[in-house]
Amino acid sequence: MKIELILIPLLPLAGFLLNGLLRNYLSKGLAGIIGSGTVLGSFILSIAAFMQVKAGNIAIVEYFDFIKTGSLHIPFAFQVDQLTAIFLLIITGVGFLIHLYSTAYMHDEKPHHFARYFAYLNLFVFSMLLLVMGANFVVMFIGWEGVGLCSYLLIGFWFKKKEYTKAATKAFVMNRIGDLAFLIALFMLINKLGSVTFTEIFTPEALSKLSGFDITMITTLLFIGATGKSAQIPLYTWLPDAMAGPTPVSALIHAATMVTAGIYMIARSNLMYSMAPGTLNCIAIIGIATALLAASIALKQNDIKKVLAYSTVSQLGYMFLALGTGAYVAAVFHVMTHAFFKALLFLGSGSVIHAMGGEQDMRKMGGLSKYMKITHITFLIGCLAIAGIPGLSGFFSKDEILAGAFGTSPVLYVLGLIGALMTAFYMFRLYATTFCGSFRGTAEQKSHLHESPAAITIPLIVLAILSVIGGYVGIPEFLVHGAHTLKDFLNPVFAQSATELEKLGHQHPSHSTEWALAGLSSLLVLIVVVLAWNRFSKKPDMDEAKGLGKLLQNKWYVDEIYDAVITKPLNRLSVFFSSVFEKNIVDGIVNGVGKLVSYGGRQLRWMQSGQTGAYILLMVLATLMVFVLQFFLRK
Amino acid sequence: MSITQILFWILTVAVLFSAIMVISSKNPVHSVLWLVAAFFFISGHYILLNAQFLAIVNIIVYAGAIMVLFLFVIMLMNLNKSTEPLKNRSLQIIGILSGGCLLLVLVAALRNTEISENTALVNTGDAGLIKTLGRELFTNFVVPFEISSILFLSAMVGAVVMGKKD
Amino acid sequence: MPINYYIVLSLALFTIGVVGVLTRRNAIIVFMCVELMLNSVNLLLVAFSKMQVAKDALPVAAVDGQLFVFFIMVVAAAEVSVGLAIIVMMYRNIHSVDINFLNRLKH
Amino acid sequence: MNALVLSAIFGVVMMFSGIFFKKKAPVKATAIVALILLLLANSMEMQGIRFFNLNVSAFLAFNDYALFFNGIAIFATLIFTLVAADDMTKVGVYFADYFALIFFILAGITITTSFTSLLTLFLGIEIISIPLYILTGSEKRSLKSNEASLKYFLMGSFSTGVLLMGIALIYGSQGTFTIDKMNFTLHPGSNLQIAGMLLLLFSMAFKASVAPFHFWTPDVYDGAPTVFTSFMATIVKVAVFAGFVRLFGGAFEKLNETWSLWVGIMIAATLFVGNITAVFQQSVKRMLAYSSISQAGFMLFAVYTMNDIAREGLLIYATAYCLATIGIFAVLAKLSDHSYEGFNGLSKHQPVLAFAGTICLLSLAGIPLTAGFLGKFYMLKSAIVGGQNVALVIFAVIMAAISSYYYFRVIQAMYFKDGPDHSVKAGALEKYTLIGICVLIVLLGVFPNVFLSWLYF
Amino acid sequence: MIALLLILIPLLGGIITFFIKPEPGARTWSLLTSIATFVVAIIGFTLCDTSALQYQAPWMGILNSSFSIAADGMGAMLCMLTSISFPIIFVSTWNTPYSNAKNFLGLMLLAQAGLIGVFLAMDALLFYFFWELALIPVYFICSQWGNEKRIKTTFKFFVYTFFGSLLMLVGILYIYAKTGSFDITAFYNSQLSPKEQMWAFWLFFLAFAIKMPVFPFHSWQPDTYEQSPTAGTMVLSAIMAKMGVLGLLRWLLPVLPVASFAWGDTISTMAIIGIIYASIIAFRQDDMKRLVAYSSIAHIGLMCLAVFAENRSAFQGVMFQMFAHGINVLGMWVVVEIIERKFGTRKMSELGGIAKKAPVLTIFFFTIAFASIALPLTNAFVGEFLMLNGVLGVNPQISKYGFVMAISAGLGIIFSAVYILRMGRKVFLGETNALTEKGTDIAFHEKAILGIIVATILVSGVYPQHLLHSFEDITNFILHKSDVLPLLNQKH
Repeated sequence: MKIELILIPLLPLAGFLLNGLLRNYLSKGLAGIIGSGTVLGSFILSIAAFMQVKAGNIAIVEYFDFIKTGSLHIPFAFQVDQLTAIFLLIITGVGFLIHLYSTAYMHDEKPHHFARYFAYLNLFVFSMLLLVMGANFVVMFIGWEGVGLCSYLLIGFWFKKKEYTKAATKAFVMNRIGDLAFLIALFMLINKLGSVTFTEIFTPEALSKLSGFDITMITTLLFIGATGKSAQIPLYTWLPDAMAGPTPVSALIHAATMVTAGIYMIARSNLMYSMAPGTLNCIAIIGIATALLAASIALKQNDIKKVLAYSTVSQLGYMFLALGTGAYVAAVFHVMTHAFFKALLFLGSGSVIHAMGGEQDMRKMGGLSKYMKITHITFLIGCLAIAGIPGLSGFFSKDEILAGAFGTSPVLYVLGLIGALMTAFYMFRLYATTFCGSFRGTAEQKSHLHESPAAITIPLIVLAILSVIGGYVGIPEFLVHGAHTLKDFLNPVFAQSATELEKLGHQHPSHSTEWALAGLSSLLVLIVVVLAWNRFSKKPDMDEAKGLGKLLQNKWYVDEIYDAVITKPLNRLSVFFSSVFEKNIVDGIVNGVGKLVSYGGRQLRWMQSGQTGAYILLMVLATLMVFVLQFFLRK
Repeated sequence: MSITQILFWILTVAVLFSAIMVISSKNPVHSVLWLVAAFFFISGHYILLNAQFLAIVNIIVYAGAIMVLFLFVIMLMNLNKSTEPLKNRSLQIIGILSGGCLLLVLVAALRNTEISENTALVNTGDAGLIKTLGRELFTNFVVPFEISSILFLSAMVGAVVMGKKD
Repeated sequence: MPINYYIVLSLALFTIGVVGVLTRRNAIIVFMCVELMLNSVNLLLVAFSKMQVAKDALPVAAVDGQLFVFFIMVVAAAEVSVGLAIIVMMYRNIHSVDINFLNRLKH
Repeated sequence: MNALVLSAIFGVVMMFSGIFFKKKAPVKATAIVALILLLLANSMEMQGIRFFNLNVSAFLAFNDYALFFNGIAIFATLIFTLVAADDMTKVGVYFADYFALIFFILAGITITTSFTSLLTLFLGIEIISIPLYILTGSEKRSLKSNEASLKYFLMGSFSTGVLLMGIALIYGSQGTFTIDKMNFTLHPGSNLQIAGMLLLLFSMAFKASVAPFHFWTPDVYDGAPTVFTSFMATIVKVAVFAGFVRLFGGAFEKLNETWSLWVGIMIAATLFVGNITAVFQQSVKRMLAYSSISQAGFMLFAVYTMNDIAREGLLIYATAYCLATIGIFAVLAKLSDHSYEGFNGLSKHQPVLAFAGTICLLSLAGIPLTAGFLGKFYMLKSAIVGGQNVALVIFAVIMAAISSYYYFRVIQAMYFKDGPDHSVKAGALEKYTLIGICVLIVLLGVFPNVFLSWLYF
Repeated sequence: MIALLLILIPLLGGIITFFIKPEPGARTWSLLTSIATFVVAIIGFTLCDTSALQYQAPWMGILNSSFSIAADGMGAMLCMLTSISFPIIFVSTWNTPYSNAKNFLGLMLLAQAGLIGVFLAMDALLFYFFWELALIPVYFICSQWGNEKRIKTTFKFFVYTFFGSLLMLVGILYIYAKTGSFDITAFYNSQLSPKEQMWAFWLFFLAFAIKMPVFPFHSWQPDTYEQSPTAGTMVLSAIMAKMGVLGLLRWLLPVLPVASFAWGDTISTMAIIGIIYASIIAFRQDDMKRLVAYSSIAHIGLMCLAVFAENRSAFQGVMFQMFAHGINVLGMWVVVEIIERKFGTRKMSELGGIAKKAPVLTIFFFTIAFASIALPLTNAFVGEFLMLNGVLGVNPQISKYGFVMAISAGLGIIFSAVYILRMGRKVFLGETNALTEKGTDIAFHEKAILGIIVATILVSGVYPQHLLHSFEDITNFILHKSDVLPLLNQKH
């Protein structure tokens, strides 16, 4: 067991080292094989591990002492339970597909860049695996920062383009902000509980040691960390820019896996959150707000990847909504389904972009359905899934989230529903403008429009299938009794927090209401889908947006605001410090002392006038003074 | 008021007057002469204190030798006319003032000291007689006496080094 | 005679010498004023020595004082010889004995 | 006693050597031999071998401390002769006479360090001063030299007057000139002795160039021929301090609380004036004059804190200071241009001189593992252990930090800047002596025991 | 005996170097000497027992001082750092031309001797001696082989630090006056009254603060780093800065615990201001050396902050970070040195796109860069983790502001990411320009040393436990000595 588990991350690491060190000697094929092969390997191992967990034996293995000073003991240990197992499958499985996809997608790169790409990708898988397998917060944090590093490297993969590297830096720094909060939370845990090991802290006894304030503080800080990683308000702006990276990267990191790290982390510490109702509400509000904001922006984007990026943000918002309403299972569920269909959509868009020769503006596309059948079909499935059409995976997970929201407060439900409708709308706006109508690109582009090679289409197909059937692991209670296998599977992880949530009075809506809600939402979604389809398949909105539209197109000017409020002032401050304060105050005082001394030297010269008479006079005066002081003033 | 007291007062006034004349007279030659006078009066005080030996030495060495030396030099440089332009007034004033203050302070400080009621024995006592001093000088004080020979040697060498044209 | 008279007298002489040093510019005069100071000291010493006699302390004490005066005169003579030599040399070079011209060296 | 008599005799010998030898080399040789003999004689006396068994205890007492100081003075003079004799020839024609005067000064030093009566103190100081007036003015053509000489003479004789007045007042209150016989008692109306003591303090301060009686120092040191400046600044000054300590540690011990305040103020003033003014100087020679003032400030600590550490420390400080200053002045004398620029690029043209100069300057700045550090260390230690106020000590180290500024300017000029070769060729003997000085400085800094163990023979 | 060797080898080797005329010979000799030191250090700290690591000889007995040196956990680590740094420095500057290199190399070795002495000295006076002995050669190196404004700048640095160390001398003497011995144990047992401690503290602290340097005593540092030859800069920042930290840990906290406690918050405030201030300045620096200099100020500030948190985690973190920061900043300088030699400039605005031309260099740089911004699995992470943890967990009796301090110090972590990545972006990424067009990748020996550095970074980052464990004893000792809580509790 010990060996298999360590192998799961080690294989990608080995892939990273091989590809990284030998990048100048490997052929593309070999690099691709190493890259995907290692991930495939760990996928198989993950299945094995999953089976083990399913059989009910949860593995906690300790490898070596990472840090051990005094009472503080942080081992380098793995913990594989149900939650981890799920994520393992998602990461390695989807990861493998995307590796496979990349072999074709990145084929135009130079060999050593090709190898470098796979090295990064493998490193990412490695860190992501550390993140989910870590048995304590520190190991998790190692992965947490590791994935941040990899996203930095991959966003800036084409490092010759300045703006790409800028985007990469932005992503890293924004993550850093979250990471600091994460760290602080860790320190609080260490200093209050003396441990960061999950099994030691996530027990009612241990947590009861924390005061209400502490627990709220810790959970909030952790959540801030999550907002950084999972692109929530206020730290979401890096994710759309992250689309600078290669499309498969967007699919893997910025849709399927890394961005869900926040959800994983909160789900992992569900008990603690269940004890902090304040934080839960805050999470719910942030989540729904992000969902709506991102969705609204997505409505007016024309870059195909941007749309998907904002949709990702909003979907993540849904997941946080779920967490906030205590529906952890729903959140994990949605992570899974979302991984399927969002990866599918990204890869599909990648295939499109591939065909269009790098063109990403969908206004220049259109009518592609004729040219690329498989891509078209799979993409459509993806859209239907994300829109939440009944029967596809998206429906189940989203419906569960909405139900949970309703259970907390109807307002959340309504807002969530609006978000869902917007999702449906922009997705089909995207679909229609891309695939329907007539081709609007240049003739030269038109000339080599073609269906992508198998290495691209196969993953699409697989993912399409998954996004269709993926939902059936979690058929809601009110449809079929006891068919929510996922819930049952995850039960051990969330059992304790369930009892905590009872205290908070999270009640689950009755089946009848759920019927109603599900019916209502499905109906509205269908209407919206049809609307959007008709609206955009004829003529896409080519005209320049104005008013609210313009506001949306410019993403509510959030980037500009951040720039004006944070970046610019800091830079100005920096200039001020280095050119004014440092020179004139800090260093100025030091030099001032020096100047003073030499000035004093210059001033003392008058005594040394060269006049004998003056010298003697001064001596006499000194004598006089001493005598006066000695005899008349000194007692 | 005994004769010695009268003599004392006369001598004192004379000394002070000639001393002041030394520093105030424009013509260097005059100040030399006034200084000689001052030395004579001081010798008078010595005699009053019954220190004949010192009185004689003072007249011979100081008034005789040294002052004549001064006179020679001044003549040699024919500074006999008052060549000295006035030092600027302010410095002079300051000099005089500070000197006065010094005097004031010292006198005020030393007016009533542990010895203030003591007296100096006048016109008696054999301490100052050549006999006594001579014996002392060549018995107990022979060491400093010899040492002063080194002083003279060096002064001599110095005078040669300085004075000789090369 | 009360010793204070002598103290005051010689202090007065001393101060006159100091004032002379301070106010005159002619090197020779300045030097003469120094001599005046020395003489005031001599006078004081002699007076003190006689005071010792009056206190009929050990008689050698009185002799000490007067011999000291003798040595002062010795030294004074030596100093004069050297000093005048220096002044003459100075005069040879700048044809002046005005100490205000001694200001090449300053600051 | 040995040293005193011999040095007087050798003085006479040197006088005549000028007549016998027309060449300079034999004169120099004679001087060196004489100095070595002198050193031997002195160390013999340290071992208790006295050539002359006279009872001079009324005026002179050659105790170990005094003898040790004589030893230092003579040794320093020997070194001085080795490095600077050739430069003396440049000063004037009376080569032999200069040596004669130097020997007379040595005699004066032996007196000043071992006086027991104010009379001998007075004579000693005069025997030191009068030849110095002459040496200062020995460069007869140079107006600067004349001026310096005359200034020195006028002010010196003035301070002699002050000294004598002080002695007179002391005599008035004590009825004796012998230090052992004096017993001071502080009671109201004891102003006579205090006034005398203060006047003595001032005149000693003058001789030791302690502020505010230091004014003659820069001008005189600057005007005098460089060789003699180095002699004045080192050996003479050290001897004066020996007398200073002897006087105030011995006779005026009882008046301690009266004068310690004034001495403390004087230390502060001296350090301040010396360092601050030195910073501004453009001529290295003049800078060294001011630096010697500031060094005097440090040596004055020995007077301020009259404890054994201080006495011991003064010996070390004196040795270190003499060695370093003689060394740097020897380097300076080799240069035609005495400004900082004169030193530019010396390390290229004259590596030995540059290196020696650097070591000396480091020692003067009090960098550890040089003798200079040890000296400063002892002075500060004595002040702190003696429980005197730490503020003064802190002030002193701040000033020491400032002093590093002007010392290192010279090092910078020598090593980090380029310039034409101003220097004249230095003889082999001089170079070796300079190296020897450096070795001594470092040895003294690294293994002080070797040196200090002599103290407790 | 080993301890003595560690000082003697570079000392004698350095002195010999002055007399080796041919340049290659001098270079080889100095390299061999430093390697020999390194080997001895390795042997000493792995094989030998503690008795071999200490040496005592009568020296200056007359001053009640003795030549006593010993290597505790902290000293050993710093000696390792020093002895590994110098070979790296020599190799990395192998092709850098120096006018009469023998003096340069000799001075470097002397500096090494001094530094090791400082780390090992167990006698206050000896400590002071080595403190200066380390300073002087570096001063000469910097102001003889530096850039055009070197003389003025390094001179300021010298006077500044000299001033500090003289104050320290006064402090040492003051305590000596109480104890009558310079031995460190005597110092530890010197029971100064709180009142005395309050001001004696500053005599020591100023010396250390100037050396480290801590805001606002840092103004000499960027200029000096900029003007010095890179070899000098390496010594200054990689090793010399640690002298100050070591001073705090070994000579200040245990000796003056009460004052250290009382002034704790003041110092912490200064440190935090320093961290943020330096980081913000680093944002807009164009000269790589200046940027690294300011980043170094920020890092040191964090160490200083942690020292005054006075708990185990913080101490362990500080000691670990001393090593980590030494290695990382050394790597940074090596890269800067290579770039400057290749392209003749350190201005980021003039560089760019080096990644295309020198991928290997780029990889090394980014590894080091991420290490210096404390990415997990690099050495700095462990250090900063422990330090910040300690700061946040500071005993409320020692300081009430642990939480605030941790957060504001943590900003440094974010900022460091900003400016270090900015540097990486401007220098290595982007399109090549006319200047960098003709760039080539690094030579083998450069690969080798950078490889060593990176290896050290990763190994100590993945498995820090070994190093941390070696600090246990000294940490406990310092904790025990600097513990003032009993005093406080009995007072209330």
